Formats: sequence, structure tokens, C-alpha cells
Amino acid sequence: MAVKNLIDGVREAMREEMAADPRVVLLGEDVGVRGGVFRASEGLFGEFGEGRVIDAPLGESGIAGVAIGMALNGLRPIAEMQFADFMHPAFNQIVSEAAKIRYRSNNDFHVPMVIRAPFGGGVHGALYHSQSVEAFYMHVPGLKVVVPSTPADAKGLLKSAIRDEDPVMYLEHKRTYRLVRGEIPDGDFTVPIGKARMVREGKDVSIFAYGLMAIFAEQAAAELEKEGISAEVVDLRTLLPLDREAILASVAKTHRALIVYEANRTMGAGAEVAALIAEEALYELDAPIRRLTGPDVPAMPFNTVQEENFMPNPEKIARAAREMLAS
Amino acid sequence: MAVKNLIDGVREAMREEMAADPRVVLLGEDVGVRGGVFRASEGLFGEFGEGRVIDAPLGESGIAGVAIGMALNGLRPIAEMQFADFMHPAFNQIVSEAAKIRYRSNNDFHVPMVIRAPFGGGVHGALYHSQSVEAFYMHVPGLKVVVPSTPADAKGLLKSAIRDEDPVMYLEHKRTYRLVRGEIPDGDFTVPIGKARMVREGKDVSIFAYGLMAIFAEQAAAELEKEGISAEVVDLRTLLPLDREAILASVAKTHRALIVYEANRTMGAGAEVAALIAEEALYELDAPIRRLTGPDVPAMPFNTVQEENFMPNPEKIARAAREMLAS
Amino acid sequence: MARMKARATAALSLTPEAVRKAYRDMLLTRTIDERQWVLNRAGKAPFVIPCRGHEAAQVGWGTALRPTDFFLPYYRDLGVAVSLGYTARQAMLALLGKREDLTSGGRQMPGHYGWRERNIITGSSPVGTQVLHAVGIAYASRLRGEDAVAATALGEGTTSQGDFHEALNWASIYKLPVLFIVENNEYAISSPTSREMAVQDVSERALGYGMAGLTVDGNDFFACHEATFQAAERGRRGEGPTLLEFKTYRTVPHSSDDDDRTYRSREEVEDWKRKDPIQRMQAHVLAEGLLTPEEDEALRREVQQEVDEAIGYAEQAPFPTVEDMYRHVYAE
Amino acid sequence: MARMKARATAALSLTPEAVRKAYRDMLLTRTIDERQWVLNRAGKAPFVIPCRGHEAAQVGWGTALRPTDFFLPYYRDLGVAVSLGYTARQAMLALLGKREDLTSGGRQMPGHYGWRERNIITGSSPVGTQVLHAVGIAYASRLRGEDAVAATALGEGTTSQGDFHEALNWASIYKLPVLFIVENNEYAISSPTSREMAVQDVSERALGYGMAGLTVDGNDFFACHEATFQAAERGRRGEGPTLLEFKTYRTVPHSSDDDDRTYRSREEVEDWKRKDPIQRMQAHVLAEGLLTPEEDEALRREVQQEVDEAIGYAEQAPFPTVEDMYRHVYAE
Ligand SMILES: Cc1ncc(C[n+]2csc(CCOP(=O)(O)OP(=O)(O)O)c2C)c(N)n1
Ligand SMILES: Cc1ncc(C[n+]2csc(CCOP(=O)(O)OP(=O)(O)O)c2C)c(N)n1
Ligand SMILES: [Mg+2]
Ligand SMILES: [Mg+2]
Repeated sequence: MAVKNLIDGVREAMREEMAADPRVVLLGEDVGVRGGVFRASEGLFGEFGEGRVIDAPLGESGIAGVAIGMALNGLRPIAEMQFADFMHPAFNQIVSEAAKIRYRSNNDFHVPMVIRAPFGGGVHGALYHSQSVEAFYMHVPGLKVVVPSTPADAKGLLKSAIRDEDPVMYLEHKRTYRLVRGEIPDGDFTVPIGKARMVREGKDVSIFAYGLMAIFAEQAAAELEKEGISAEVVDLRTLLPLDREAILASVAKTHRALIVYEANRTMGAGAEVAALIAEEALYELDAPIRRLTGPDVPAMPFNTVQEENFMPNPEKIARAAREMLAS
Repeated sequence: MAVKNLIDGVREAMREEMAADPRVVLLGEDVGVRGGVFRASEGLFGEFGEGRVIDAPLGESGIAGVAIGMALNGLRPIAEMQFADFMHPAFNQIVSEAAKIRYRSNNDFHVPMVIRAPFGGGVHGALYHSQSVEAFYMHVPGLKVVVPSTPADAKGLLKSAIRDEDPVMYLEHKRTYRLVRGEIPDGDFTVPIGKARMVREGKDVSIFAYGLMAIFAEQAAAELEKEGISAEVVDLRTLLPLDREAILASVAKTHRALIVYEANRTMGAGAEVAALIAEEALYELDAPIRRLTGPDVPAMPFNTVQEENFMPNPEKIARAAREMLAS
Repeated sequence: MARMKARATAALSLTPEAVRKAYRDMLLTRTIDERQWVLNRAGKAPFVIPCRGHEAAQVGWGTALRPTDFFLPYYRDLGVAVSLGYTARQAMLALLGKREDLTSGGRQMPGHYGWRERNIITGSSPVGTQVLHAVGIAYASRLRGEDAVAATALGEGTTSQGDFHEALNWASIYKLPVLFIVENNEYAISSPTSREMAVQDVSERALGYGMAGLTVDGNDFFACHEATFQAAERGRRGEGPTLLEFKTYRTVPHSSDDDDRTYRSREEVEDWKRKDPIQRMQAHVLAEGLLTPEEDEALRREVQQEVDEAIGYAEQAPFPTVEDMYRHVYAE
Repeated sequence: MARMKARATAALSLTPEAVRKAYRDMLLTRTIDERQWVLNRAGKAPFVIPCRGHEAAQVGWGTALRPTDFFLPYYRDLGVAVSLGYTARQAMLALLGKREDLTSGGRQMPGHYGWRERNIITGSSPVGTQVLHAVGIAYASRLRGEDAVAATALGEGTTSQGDFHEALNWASIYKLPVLFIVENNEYAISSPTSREMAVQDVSERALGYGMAGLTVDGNDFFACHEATFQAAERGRRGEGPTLLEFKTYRTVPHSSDDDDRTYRSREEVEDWKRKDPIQRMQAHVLAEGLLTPEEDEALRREVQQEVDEAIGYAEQAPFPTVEDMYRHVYAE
């Protein structure tokens, strides 16, 4: 077991799966000789050749559509979108095609593919290199949506995604790539899609988060502990399907739900989490549900002042938890 | 005042606004000589000519992108998407461009445009002519999302949308086009964007709905009344921004919230309504929030049996309300 | 690469048996199509997307490839499906949304083909998406060292979509064996070709991709068959993709919901009806002695009976169940 | 329409004053660019998108149009902005995300131009979207009977996007006065032109649209200027859009986050550095006696000072406020 970066988990999962299964291919802009603009695929071009590590022409609909075709004909493509913000041109291929092919063909066809994309802010990426796009895809049955927050999960979840028989949106918070370090177990292992991760048990308030926000929530919980507040942190990890049992069990224990996400507030992932709790565990609640989120402005500004203000962070999370307990 | 179809309200709004303001143009597939596949623009080509009623080449990204350019240069385009299902290729132009132009230019530019699209099922349209897409756009600050459910609202809201200085997604439930009839006031009038419509006051349960579902909710309420149940029906009408005051006021009155939508359940519009209530009016609730929705399957099947089962209807709504009161 | 124009006169490779089968496929396609329309007008079928006029083009390309090749037809391609073994019964089951419909179990609108066993790839309604799938399919086959070709069809209006461009670009950069077959029927619903492109022929679009492009008489079965065959051979030899344009016409409205009198003259439609591809094929088989007039008559009766039987069967067939609706969202 | 190749030798219409101004614009562009890079390496600027090597192309097309025309540059087009009056101070304010940044109030990454007063239309990062906006803009002007041209620029890699196709198709169908200006620098980040298209020249892409296409030496200011001017005149005369390809090279990495040694040789880069457009322009102004060597020296010092001053100003300038972040989502 060695301590590694989150992006190492991504790279190792791809390398091992490609080595183990000749059907696995990677395609995207600059994934070949360049090894990806974040270097997620560094070394793969040399190892597996240009037939399997494919520098795509600049067009996301093309990348998604070609990947679907590959998946329909026996391959297991990993399609990289250079930034989640640039996935929007592929929306039709993902929503109309990848998500619906099994259903519309009554199980005659299916599309085992992964779409990987770096999302999220805090890197001076401004409006178009900071977006969180997970919410759009959570409304699309037929897809799965996964967000890792530790190096081990990055690797284990990506392996599960590659082996999955259905299309998986695998979203990597770009700020976590080299910020989040941790041990990755040696050898082959997977982390199941659909199961939340109990980051830390607590009894006063449940904090639900994912990606970078799960890391921040953990930091906030450590801070809160010093003040005598016991916060439970649940890393959702899979956003579609949500781990309903884990969410409801935690609320039944703490009776308070704080949901943290960086995306625009309205109709962000936490709206569904809140709705789920309000439907299934209303009588468990000792306080109103609270969402701590990015604001409802079109996207994250470039300048430091506003970018910092846009992002939730450990201090804001701790403050929100305190307020929930005080009320 | 004359009794008309909902689609007449759409057509009249376009005709009157085009007659009053030379900046208003209509573009889309088959909107010209054909008058639109639903005949929403019948007669406009003859009246305003091919310069202002523009048969676009077959491509939704093109239609949206060209409309944005027109709006940037002094026109007020109405871009018709033939079916909401076919708007997905325009997702990038709508989300990255239309929604963000004012913000990213710090108010130097803005895009007064309307995107009109027929959505919803119940017409044997199958997977790709039945989709509800409103939820995707509710997560996009910079846009407004409007859904009329009466002929008068169709006209008044569309006029407001055309006169709005920002991009408005104007979604027309295609089943309501000729099903829903009602009086349209004579002369020029508008209905404000952002305000819900109180369809019917009640005290036992609030039913929040929009589009065809608002019509069905009204029918359910009439049925419930016979049983002595007083249901309040609120037609949300604008989904972005939601009319928070109207929603919270209604919950404060009835203490029960039933949210009805036809879209896929997870992350549908009602998730945000539920989250709002759970955050702002939790202590008002006498029963868990309930959502009555389309199922989480990729889209509506063609065959009669499954299509009927997919759609919420007045009976299902009444049953859900009864259950909420019984519990 | 210069644009080529060609009009093959006959496909030397076709046996008399193959020509008779193609003629029968065209007849069956036409008969199904006509009867579906009647069922719609009788209120029994909610929606029909006809192929009338396209039969030569469709059966032409559907019969020119190998079972190991891949077929990505579009919603109008009943003739392609029929040429690959799709029966009248199946067409009628799909029309009525019945459980036994092999393309989708009654989930999709009629005309949305898909049949894994025959390498017919499932299609959707948003136009043009399948064109990219064909590219990925061809890539996968080549990666495995197989010589399969991926053939996809679309209307000329659909060439305006961004996906069309991205697909042709990919296929030409990677020199993949993809056939892009445009059934040019002069209209995209109401939109004439002049509102979809500023070139005369769709095949000119090939030029910007360094790709071979060919315009073919789409009402001539032999020309369509031969052009497809040759383009597939080029693809197999590693010479890259081809853009094939089959010029034809749909002699009926776009769909059962359309009224084509709003956008085109009756004279124009009548003109094209006189160029009917089936009459032309009939004249050929009779002139070449491939069928006697009596055999032709018998064949037509046989086809009619097949369609009658199919309608009866489909009308009796059960709908899918409510429980079925929840299945196959993900692997089970 | 046949593809044309042209290399204009000089724009007869340019006055000595105009040439001197263009030379100064190019120098200023280069100097801003170099200093931004230095600021980035010093840790003072989070992100730089350079234009080095593109100055002739950019100032060439930026100066060839009228103030009433519309400009839709892309992120690399500092030279276009400078030629339209964008100052070093503005560039540095944007670089550091300061409130006074006129393009976005510090909201966008540097290089995202937009200036209503000068008809520079706000741009975004997703490549190719602006190409469609240009079409709509040209349509609107023509509908009002105005003779404005809309000129938009993009990289050669961006021609692979679906939006590029849809835009060229629209513009050619409606014969709109749009100039599609491709600054072909041989790479889309790491992707060489051969991985973006199967044709030699981007201008060949015009053929599929029945559009005029022209390949120009993008390091020759005069050729770029003249080609743009002529294409704009064609557009104004109602002869439709033009696809212009300016062949050039970026002599530095794609952005401050890129490492171009992973995908191209140092020899190739050095070769292109020898074709530097600014040295070429300098040689011209000296040879033609438009400036003496002393005047040239003085001009360079002046430009350096301007950039020094700009950096000092921008560093002192305030950031936007937190409250500002919530503004301008909708009309207020
Ligand atoms: C993305 C998308 N936009 C719009 C439609 C609606 N639509 C269905 S068929 C059609 C016209 C297609 O014309 P063409 O490609 O020429 O094929 P044809 O129907 O003439 O065979 C349109 C606009 C659609 N199905 N998909
Ligand atoms: C839609 C989209 N996809 C991907 C990117 C990431 N990206 C930024 S620049 C670039 C390469 C563009 O190359 P080209 O068009 O040749 O322009 P150049 O940068 O060479 O001037 C890419 C892939 C993007 N900005 N937008
Ligand atoms: Mg057509
Ligand atoms: Mg380039």
C-alpha cells in the first residue's frame, strides 16, 4: 500500500483494466502523446499504442457518439471529456443515446462505456473550467453517476465503472487530483457503484457530500469535534443511484441533515437528497434540512475574491452545522 | 373574450408581438410554409415573410446559436425546437452561451430570446416525442423556465417571455395544445414570469403542478371535493425562478404538500420544490412531502398500456392526496 | 479527391435469384407501407412513417453487404429491414406497439429498427446520432482486425446536423470503412434541399473531408446496389469511407401526421410517382424474363396475403405488461 | 466553387500611417503576451493563453474591417483586440482578474474578449460556439438592410466541431456576409492538423458548402489584411460568406498550463520562430522607410513602457467585490 494522489488512482485503474482486458480503449482530446491535459493518461499511449489510446478530433459529440458505437461493437471505451464544462455538446449523445439504448431495444443492445470528466472549481478556472455538471445527469435514468473523493475510491470506482455493463458518468473533481492523497491498496480491487462511504460516524448532525466537498466536510467535522459537536460525514460517492439506505440510516441516527455541494444551488444534487429525506424520514428530523451550496449565479468567476466566495469550504460547513444545532 | 385552444394562445402571442415589434423573428424547422408541425406558426409566414419567419436547416445547435447571434444584434428571436426531445443538441448553446452571456460580460451584452418547445407525453410519441426536459434547465441560472397550462397563460406568458431581456425557455405541453380550452382576454395583456397561479383554494392539502399536470390536479381536486377533501391547487407556471412565496404560503395553510410532475422522478422539478419546503417550512408539515411523478425509466414507451401507466393522471393524484390525509 | 458521378446499369454479381428476391423485398416493403397507412387512417395505428418511393434505394443498399457487416438504418428504412429478413408480422407488431415487436418490445415508435442477430443497430428518433455510432462500430471492427463495414443511412436534411460533420471527419481521418448513405428525397419534412445546403448534390459534401462521394439514381435498384457494393469493397481494402447519395423522393407525406400539400405541388408529386422504383423493377424482371406476368401476379398475391396474415396476427397479439415497463433500465 | 489560393503582396489601400499603426499593434501585442508569460512564471497570474506567432494574422484581420462590422475573436486573439483599441492596461486588468477589466469585470479567464462599444462580441471558452453567433449577427444586420459584416476567428482544430459545420451551412444557404477566419497553427493543443481533418488545407472545407475558401500566409500581415478586406467586400456585395485560412504557428505552448515538448520537436518550433511575423513586418517598415531604425527603437521603448505602466496599474487595481458576484445574472 502506497500513498498516492487521487489522479494516480484514475490512471492506475485505466492502466490495469486496459492491460487485463483488450476491449478497453481510451479516447478523447489530447489523451495520446500528451497524456491528457491533467496527465491522467500519461504513459498509456506508449504502453497500449495509438489503436487503443485515441487522440480524438476536437468535438465532444463526436467523442461520445463514437464511443457509443465502439461499445455497441464489443469494446469498452473510456471517453475523456477534457473538462466537464465541455461535455455539453455531447448532451444529446449521452442522454438520447447512451442512456436509452438498453431500454429502447428491450435489452437487445447495451452500451458498456465510461465518460470521464474533470469538474469543479477552486483552480482559477473561471466560468468554463469550474462547472459542476453532475445534476444534469442524475435526472437521466439509464446512466450512473459516480464521484470519487479519495485515491482508493478513484481507483476502485473507476474499475467498477469500466466493468459495468451500462454507461457510467465518472466525474473527477479536478481540485482533488493532486490535493487529496491517500493509500491505494495494492492489487486488483473494486469499490461498488451505488454505495455511500461512511467517512466518519457522528450523532449530532449528518453531513452529506461528495468529491472535494466530502474532503471539506471531513475537515469541518474534525473542527466541530473540538467544539464538542459530533458530525457524521457521509460521502455519497454515487449520485445515481443514490444510496437511499445510507442516507436514511444516517438521518435516523442524527436527526439533522446538512447537504453540501458546490454546484449551483437550485436543482443541484442535494435537492434530490433533501426531497428523499422529506419524503421518507420527515418525522426523524429535529431541524429543517439545510443545503450549503454554490450560489445561483451562472458559474464561478475567475477572480480570487469571488471564486473563494463561490466555493463552500470547511469553515462554511462547520458554521452551518453549528447553526443547525443552535436553532 | 373567446374560448380558444392553448395553441391559439401561443400563436396569437407570436403574431401580436411580431406585428408590434419588428425586432421579433421566429426561426425553427418547418416553421415557415408548413406553419410548424403542430401549426403553432400557421399564417405567420404569409403575414411577416421569409425574412422574419425563418425555415432553419435541420440542426438544433444551429438554431439556438444563430438565435443567440440575432439577439446579440438587436433582434428578439423566438427559436422553436420541433420537440423538446430534440433540444438536447442545443444544450451547449443554451447552457454555455445564452444563459451566461450577461453574466460573463458583466452586463455588457445580453440575449433577449425565447426558446419554445413542445414537451410531455400522452400522445403516443414514445421515447423521443414525449420527454419532459424542464428539470435540466432549472439548474441553469441565467435562464428562466416557463410552462403555461391555460390558453390565457399561454398567451400572456409568451408575451412576457418575448419582451423579457433574458433568455426564456418556454415549454408547451403538447397534449394541452388542443385538449385545454379556455377564454383568452381580448387585446394586449401579459402574465408575469415568476408568479404561480392559484388554481383553486383549499385547506387540507396543497397540490403543486404545472402544464398538463396542473389541469389534471384541478380535475383531481374537483373529485376530492365530492369526498369532502379540500385540495388547494397551485399551478407553478414558472419553474425558474420558482414562486417561493406562493409555495410556502400554501404549505403554511394546508400543511401537506403533494408535488406532481410527469418527468422522471429523480431530480425532476419537484425535487427542488420539496427541498425548498423542507428547508423553509419544515415545521408547517403535518405529513411527509409526497411526489407523484413519472417513473425512473429512460422515457415513455409507445404502447398504450405502458404509456398510460407512465403518466400521472387525475385518479392517481386524487389517490395520493387521499393517502396523505389518511396517514 | 474529385467528386464522382456514376450510374451503374446493372450489378453483374447479382444472380437471377437475388434479383427476384430483391423485387419481392421491394413489393413486400411497399405493401406493408400502404397497409400501415390504411390502418392509421382507420384509427388503428397512432403513427406511421412511410418509405414509399425509397424502396429501390433501401433494398439496393440493404442487399449489397454481408451478414457480418453492420447496418444503421434510419426511421424511413423499412426496405432495408425487410431486405435483411424483417417480416410483415414484425412490422405490424411494431406498428401496434405489441410485446412481440423484436425491435423494442413495443417501446419505440414504429420505424425504429434494431435487431442484434442481424447486426441491425438500434436506432432512435433524434436525427443523425447513428452516423457517429457507425464510425465507432467500424473502428472497433478494424481494431480487432475484422473486415466488416458499417453502413448508415440518413436523409439529406440530416446532413445539416453537427453530428454528420463530426462523423464524416472522424471516418476520413481514421480511414474507416463506413458508408454514409443519404437517401435524398428533396425534403426534410417541408424544408427543400435548397434550405439545407448551398450545393447541388449531397455528395459534394464529401469534398471537405477528402472523402469519396457519389451521386446515384436512387430509384434504380441496380445502381444503388452496385454503388454500395463497390463502396464497401473500397472500405474493406482500407481506402476509407464513402458518402453515397441516392436521389429519390417520398411520394406521400412525411408521416401520418403531416400534410404535404402545404409545401409542395401535386404536379411535382405526380411527376415522381411516374418514376416509381417498383414499376421500374417490375419492368426489368419481366423484360429479362426473371418472372412471367403470371408469376408476378402470384407473387403480388402472396405478398398481400402475407401482410393480411401479419395484420391479423398483430391485432391479436398482446401488449407488453405494466411490469415490463420497469425492466431493462440497467443490466439485470 | 473552386478553391482559391492567394497570397496578396501588399494592400494598396493601406496608408503609411495605417501600416505604422499595424506594426505598433503587433509590437504591443507581442510585448503584452511576453510579459503576461513572465507574470505567470513569477506566480502573479494564474493563467495565460498566448498568441505568439499569430500577430500578423490577428492584426491583419482586425484592421481590415469597419467599426460598424462585428468582431467575434477567440481566446487567442489578443492581436485583434489590440488592433481595435484594447490597451495593455486592459489586458493586464483582465489577466489579474480585476474589477476594471472591461471584458468581464474580472469574471472570465484572460483572453475572453468582449467590448460592446467596439462591436467585439463577448466570447466563451467552449470552442466554436461563436461561429454560429456570427451567422445570427449577420442575419440581423441584413434584415435591417445594413451592410455590416460579421467576422469570427477560430483555430483549425475547432473546425472539427459540429457547430462549425452548422454555421458554415447556414451562412452559405442564406448567403450571409460572414467571414470564418481560421488561424491554423498546426496544433489543437497536442493534436496535429492531420488528426483534425483529412484534407491538406482548412480552406478545402469550404467546398462542401459552396462557399469561397482561401488559404493565406498567416505570417504576412498584408496578405491577411488584404484577404479579409476582399472577403468582406464580397460579403457586402451579397456574394456570401468566405472561409479564410491563415496558416501560422504558435511558437510557445498552448497555455501556461501546457508543456509542448510532449508533442512537438524543438527543431520544428525553432524553424517557425525564424519565420517570425513581427521581424518580417519590421523588415518591411524599415525597408520601405516607414520608420527609421531610431524611430523603431523609440517605438519599442514606448511600447515597453506602456506595458510596464499597465502592469503597475493592474497590480494596484482593486478586485471585484463579493457583492458584485451576485449581480447581472438577469436584467436588474
Ligand atoms: C434532432 C432532431 N431534430 C428534429 C427532428 C424532427 N424531424 C424528424 S424527421 C425530420 C426531417 C428529416 O429530413 P431528412 O433528413 O431529409 O430525412 P427524410 O425524413 O426526408 O427521409 C425532422 C426535422 C428529429 N427527429 N430529430
Ligand atoms: C468544446 C471544447 N472542447 C475542448 C476544449 C479544450 N480546448 C481548449 S483549446 C483546445 C484546442 C483548440 O485548438 P484550435 O482550434 O486549433 O485553436 P488553437 O488553440 O490552436 O489556436 C481545446 C481542445 C474547449 N475549450 N472547448
Ligand atoms: Mg429528406
Ligand atoms: Mg490550432
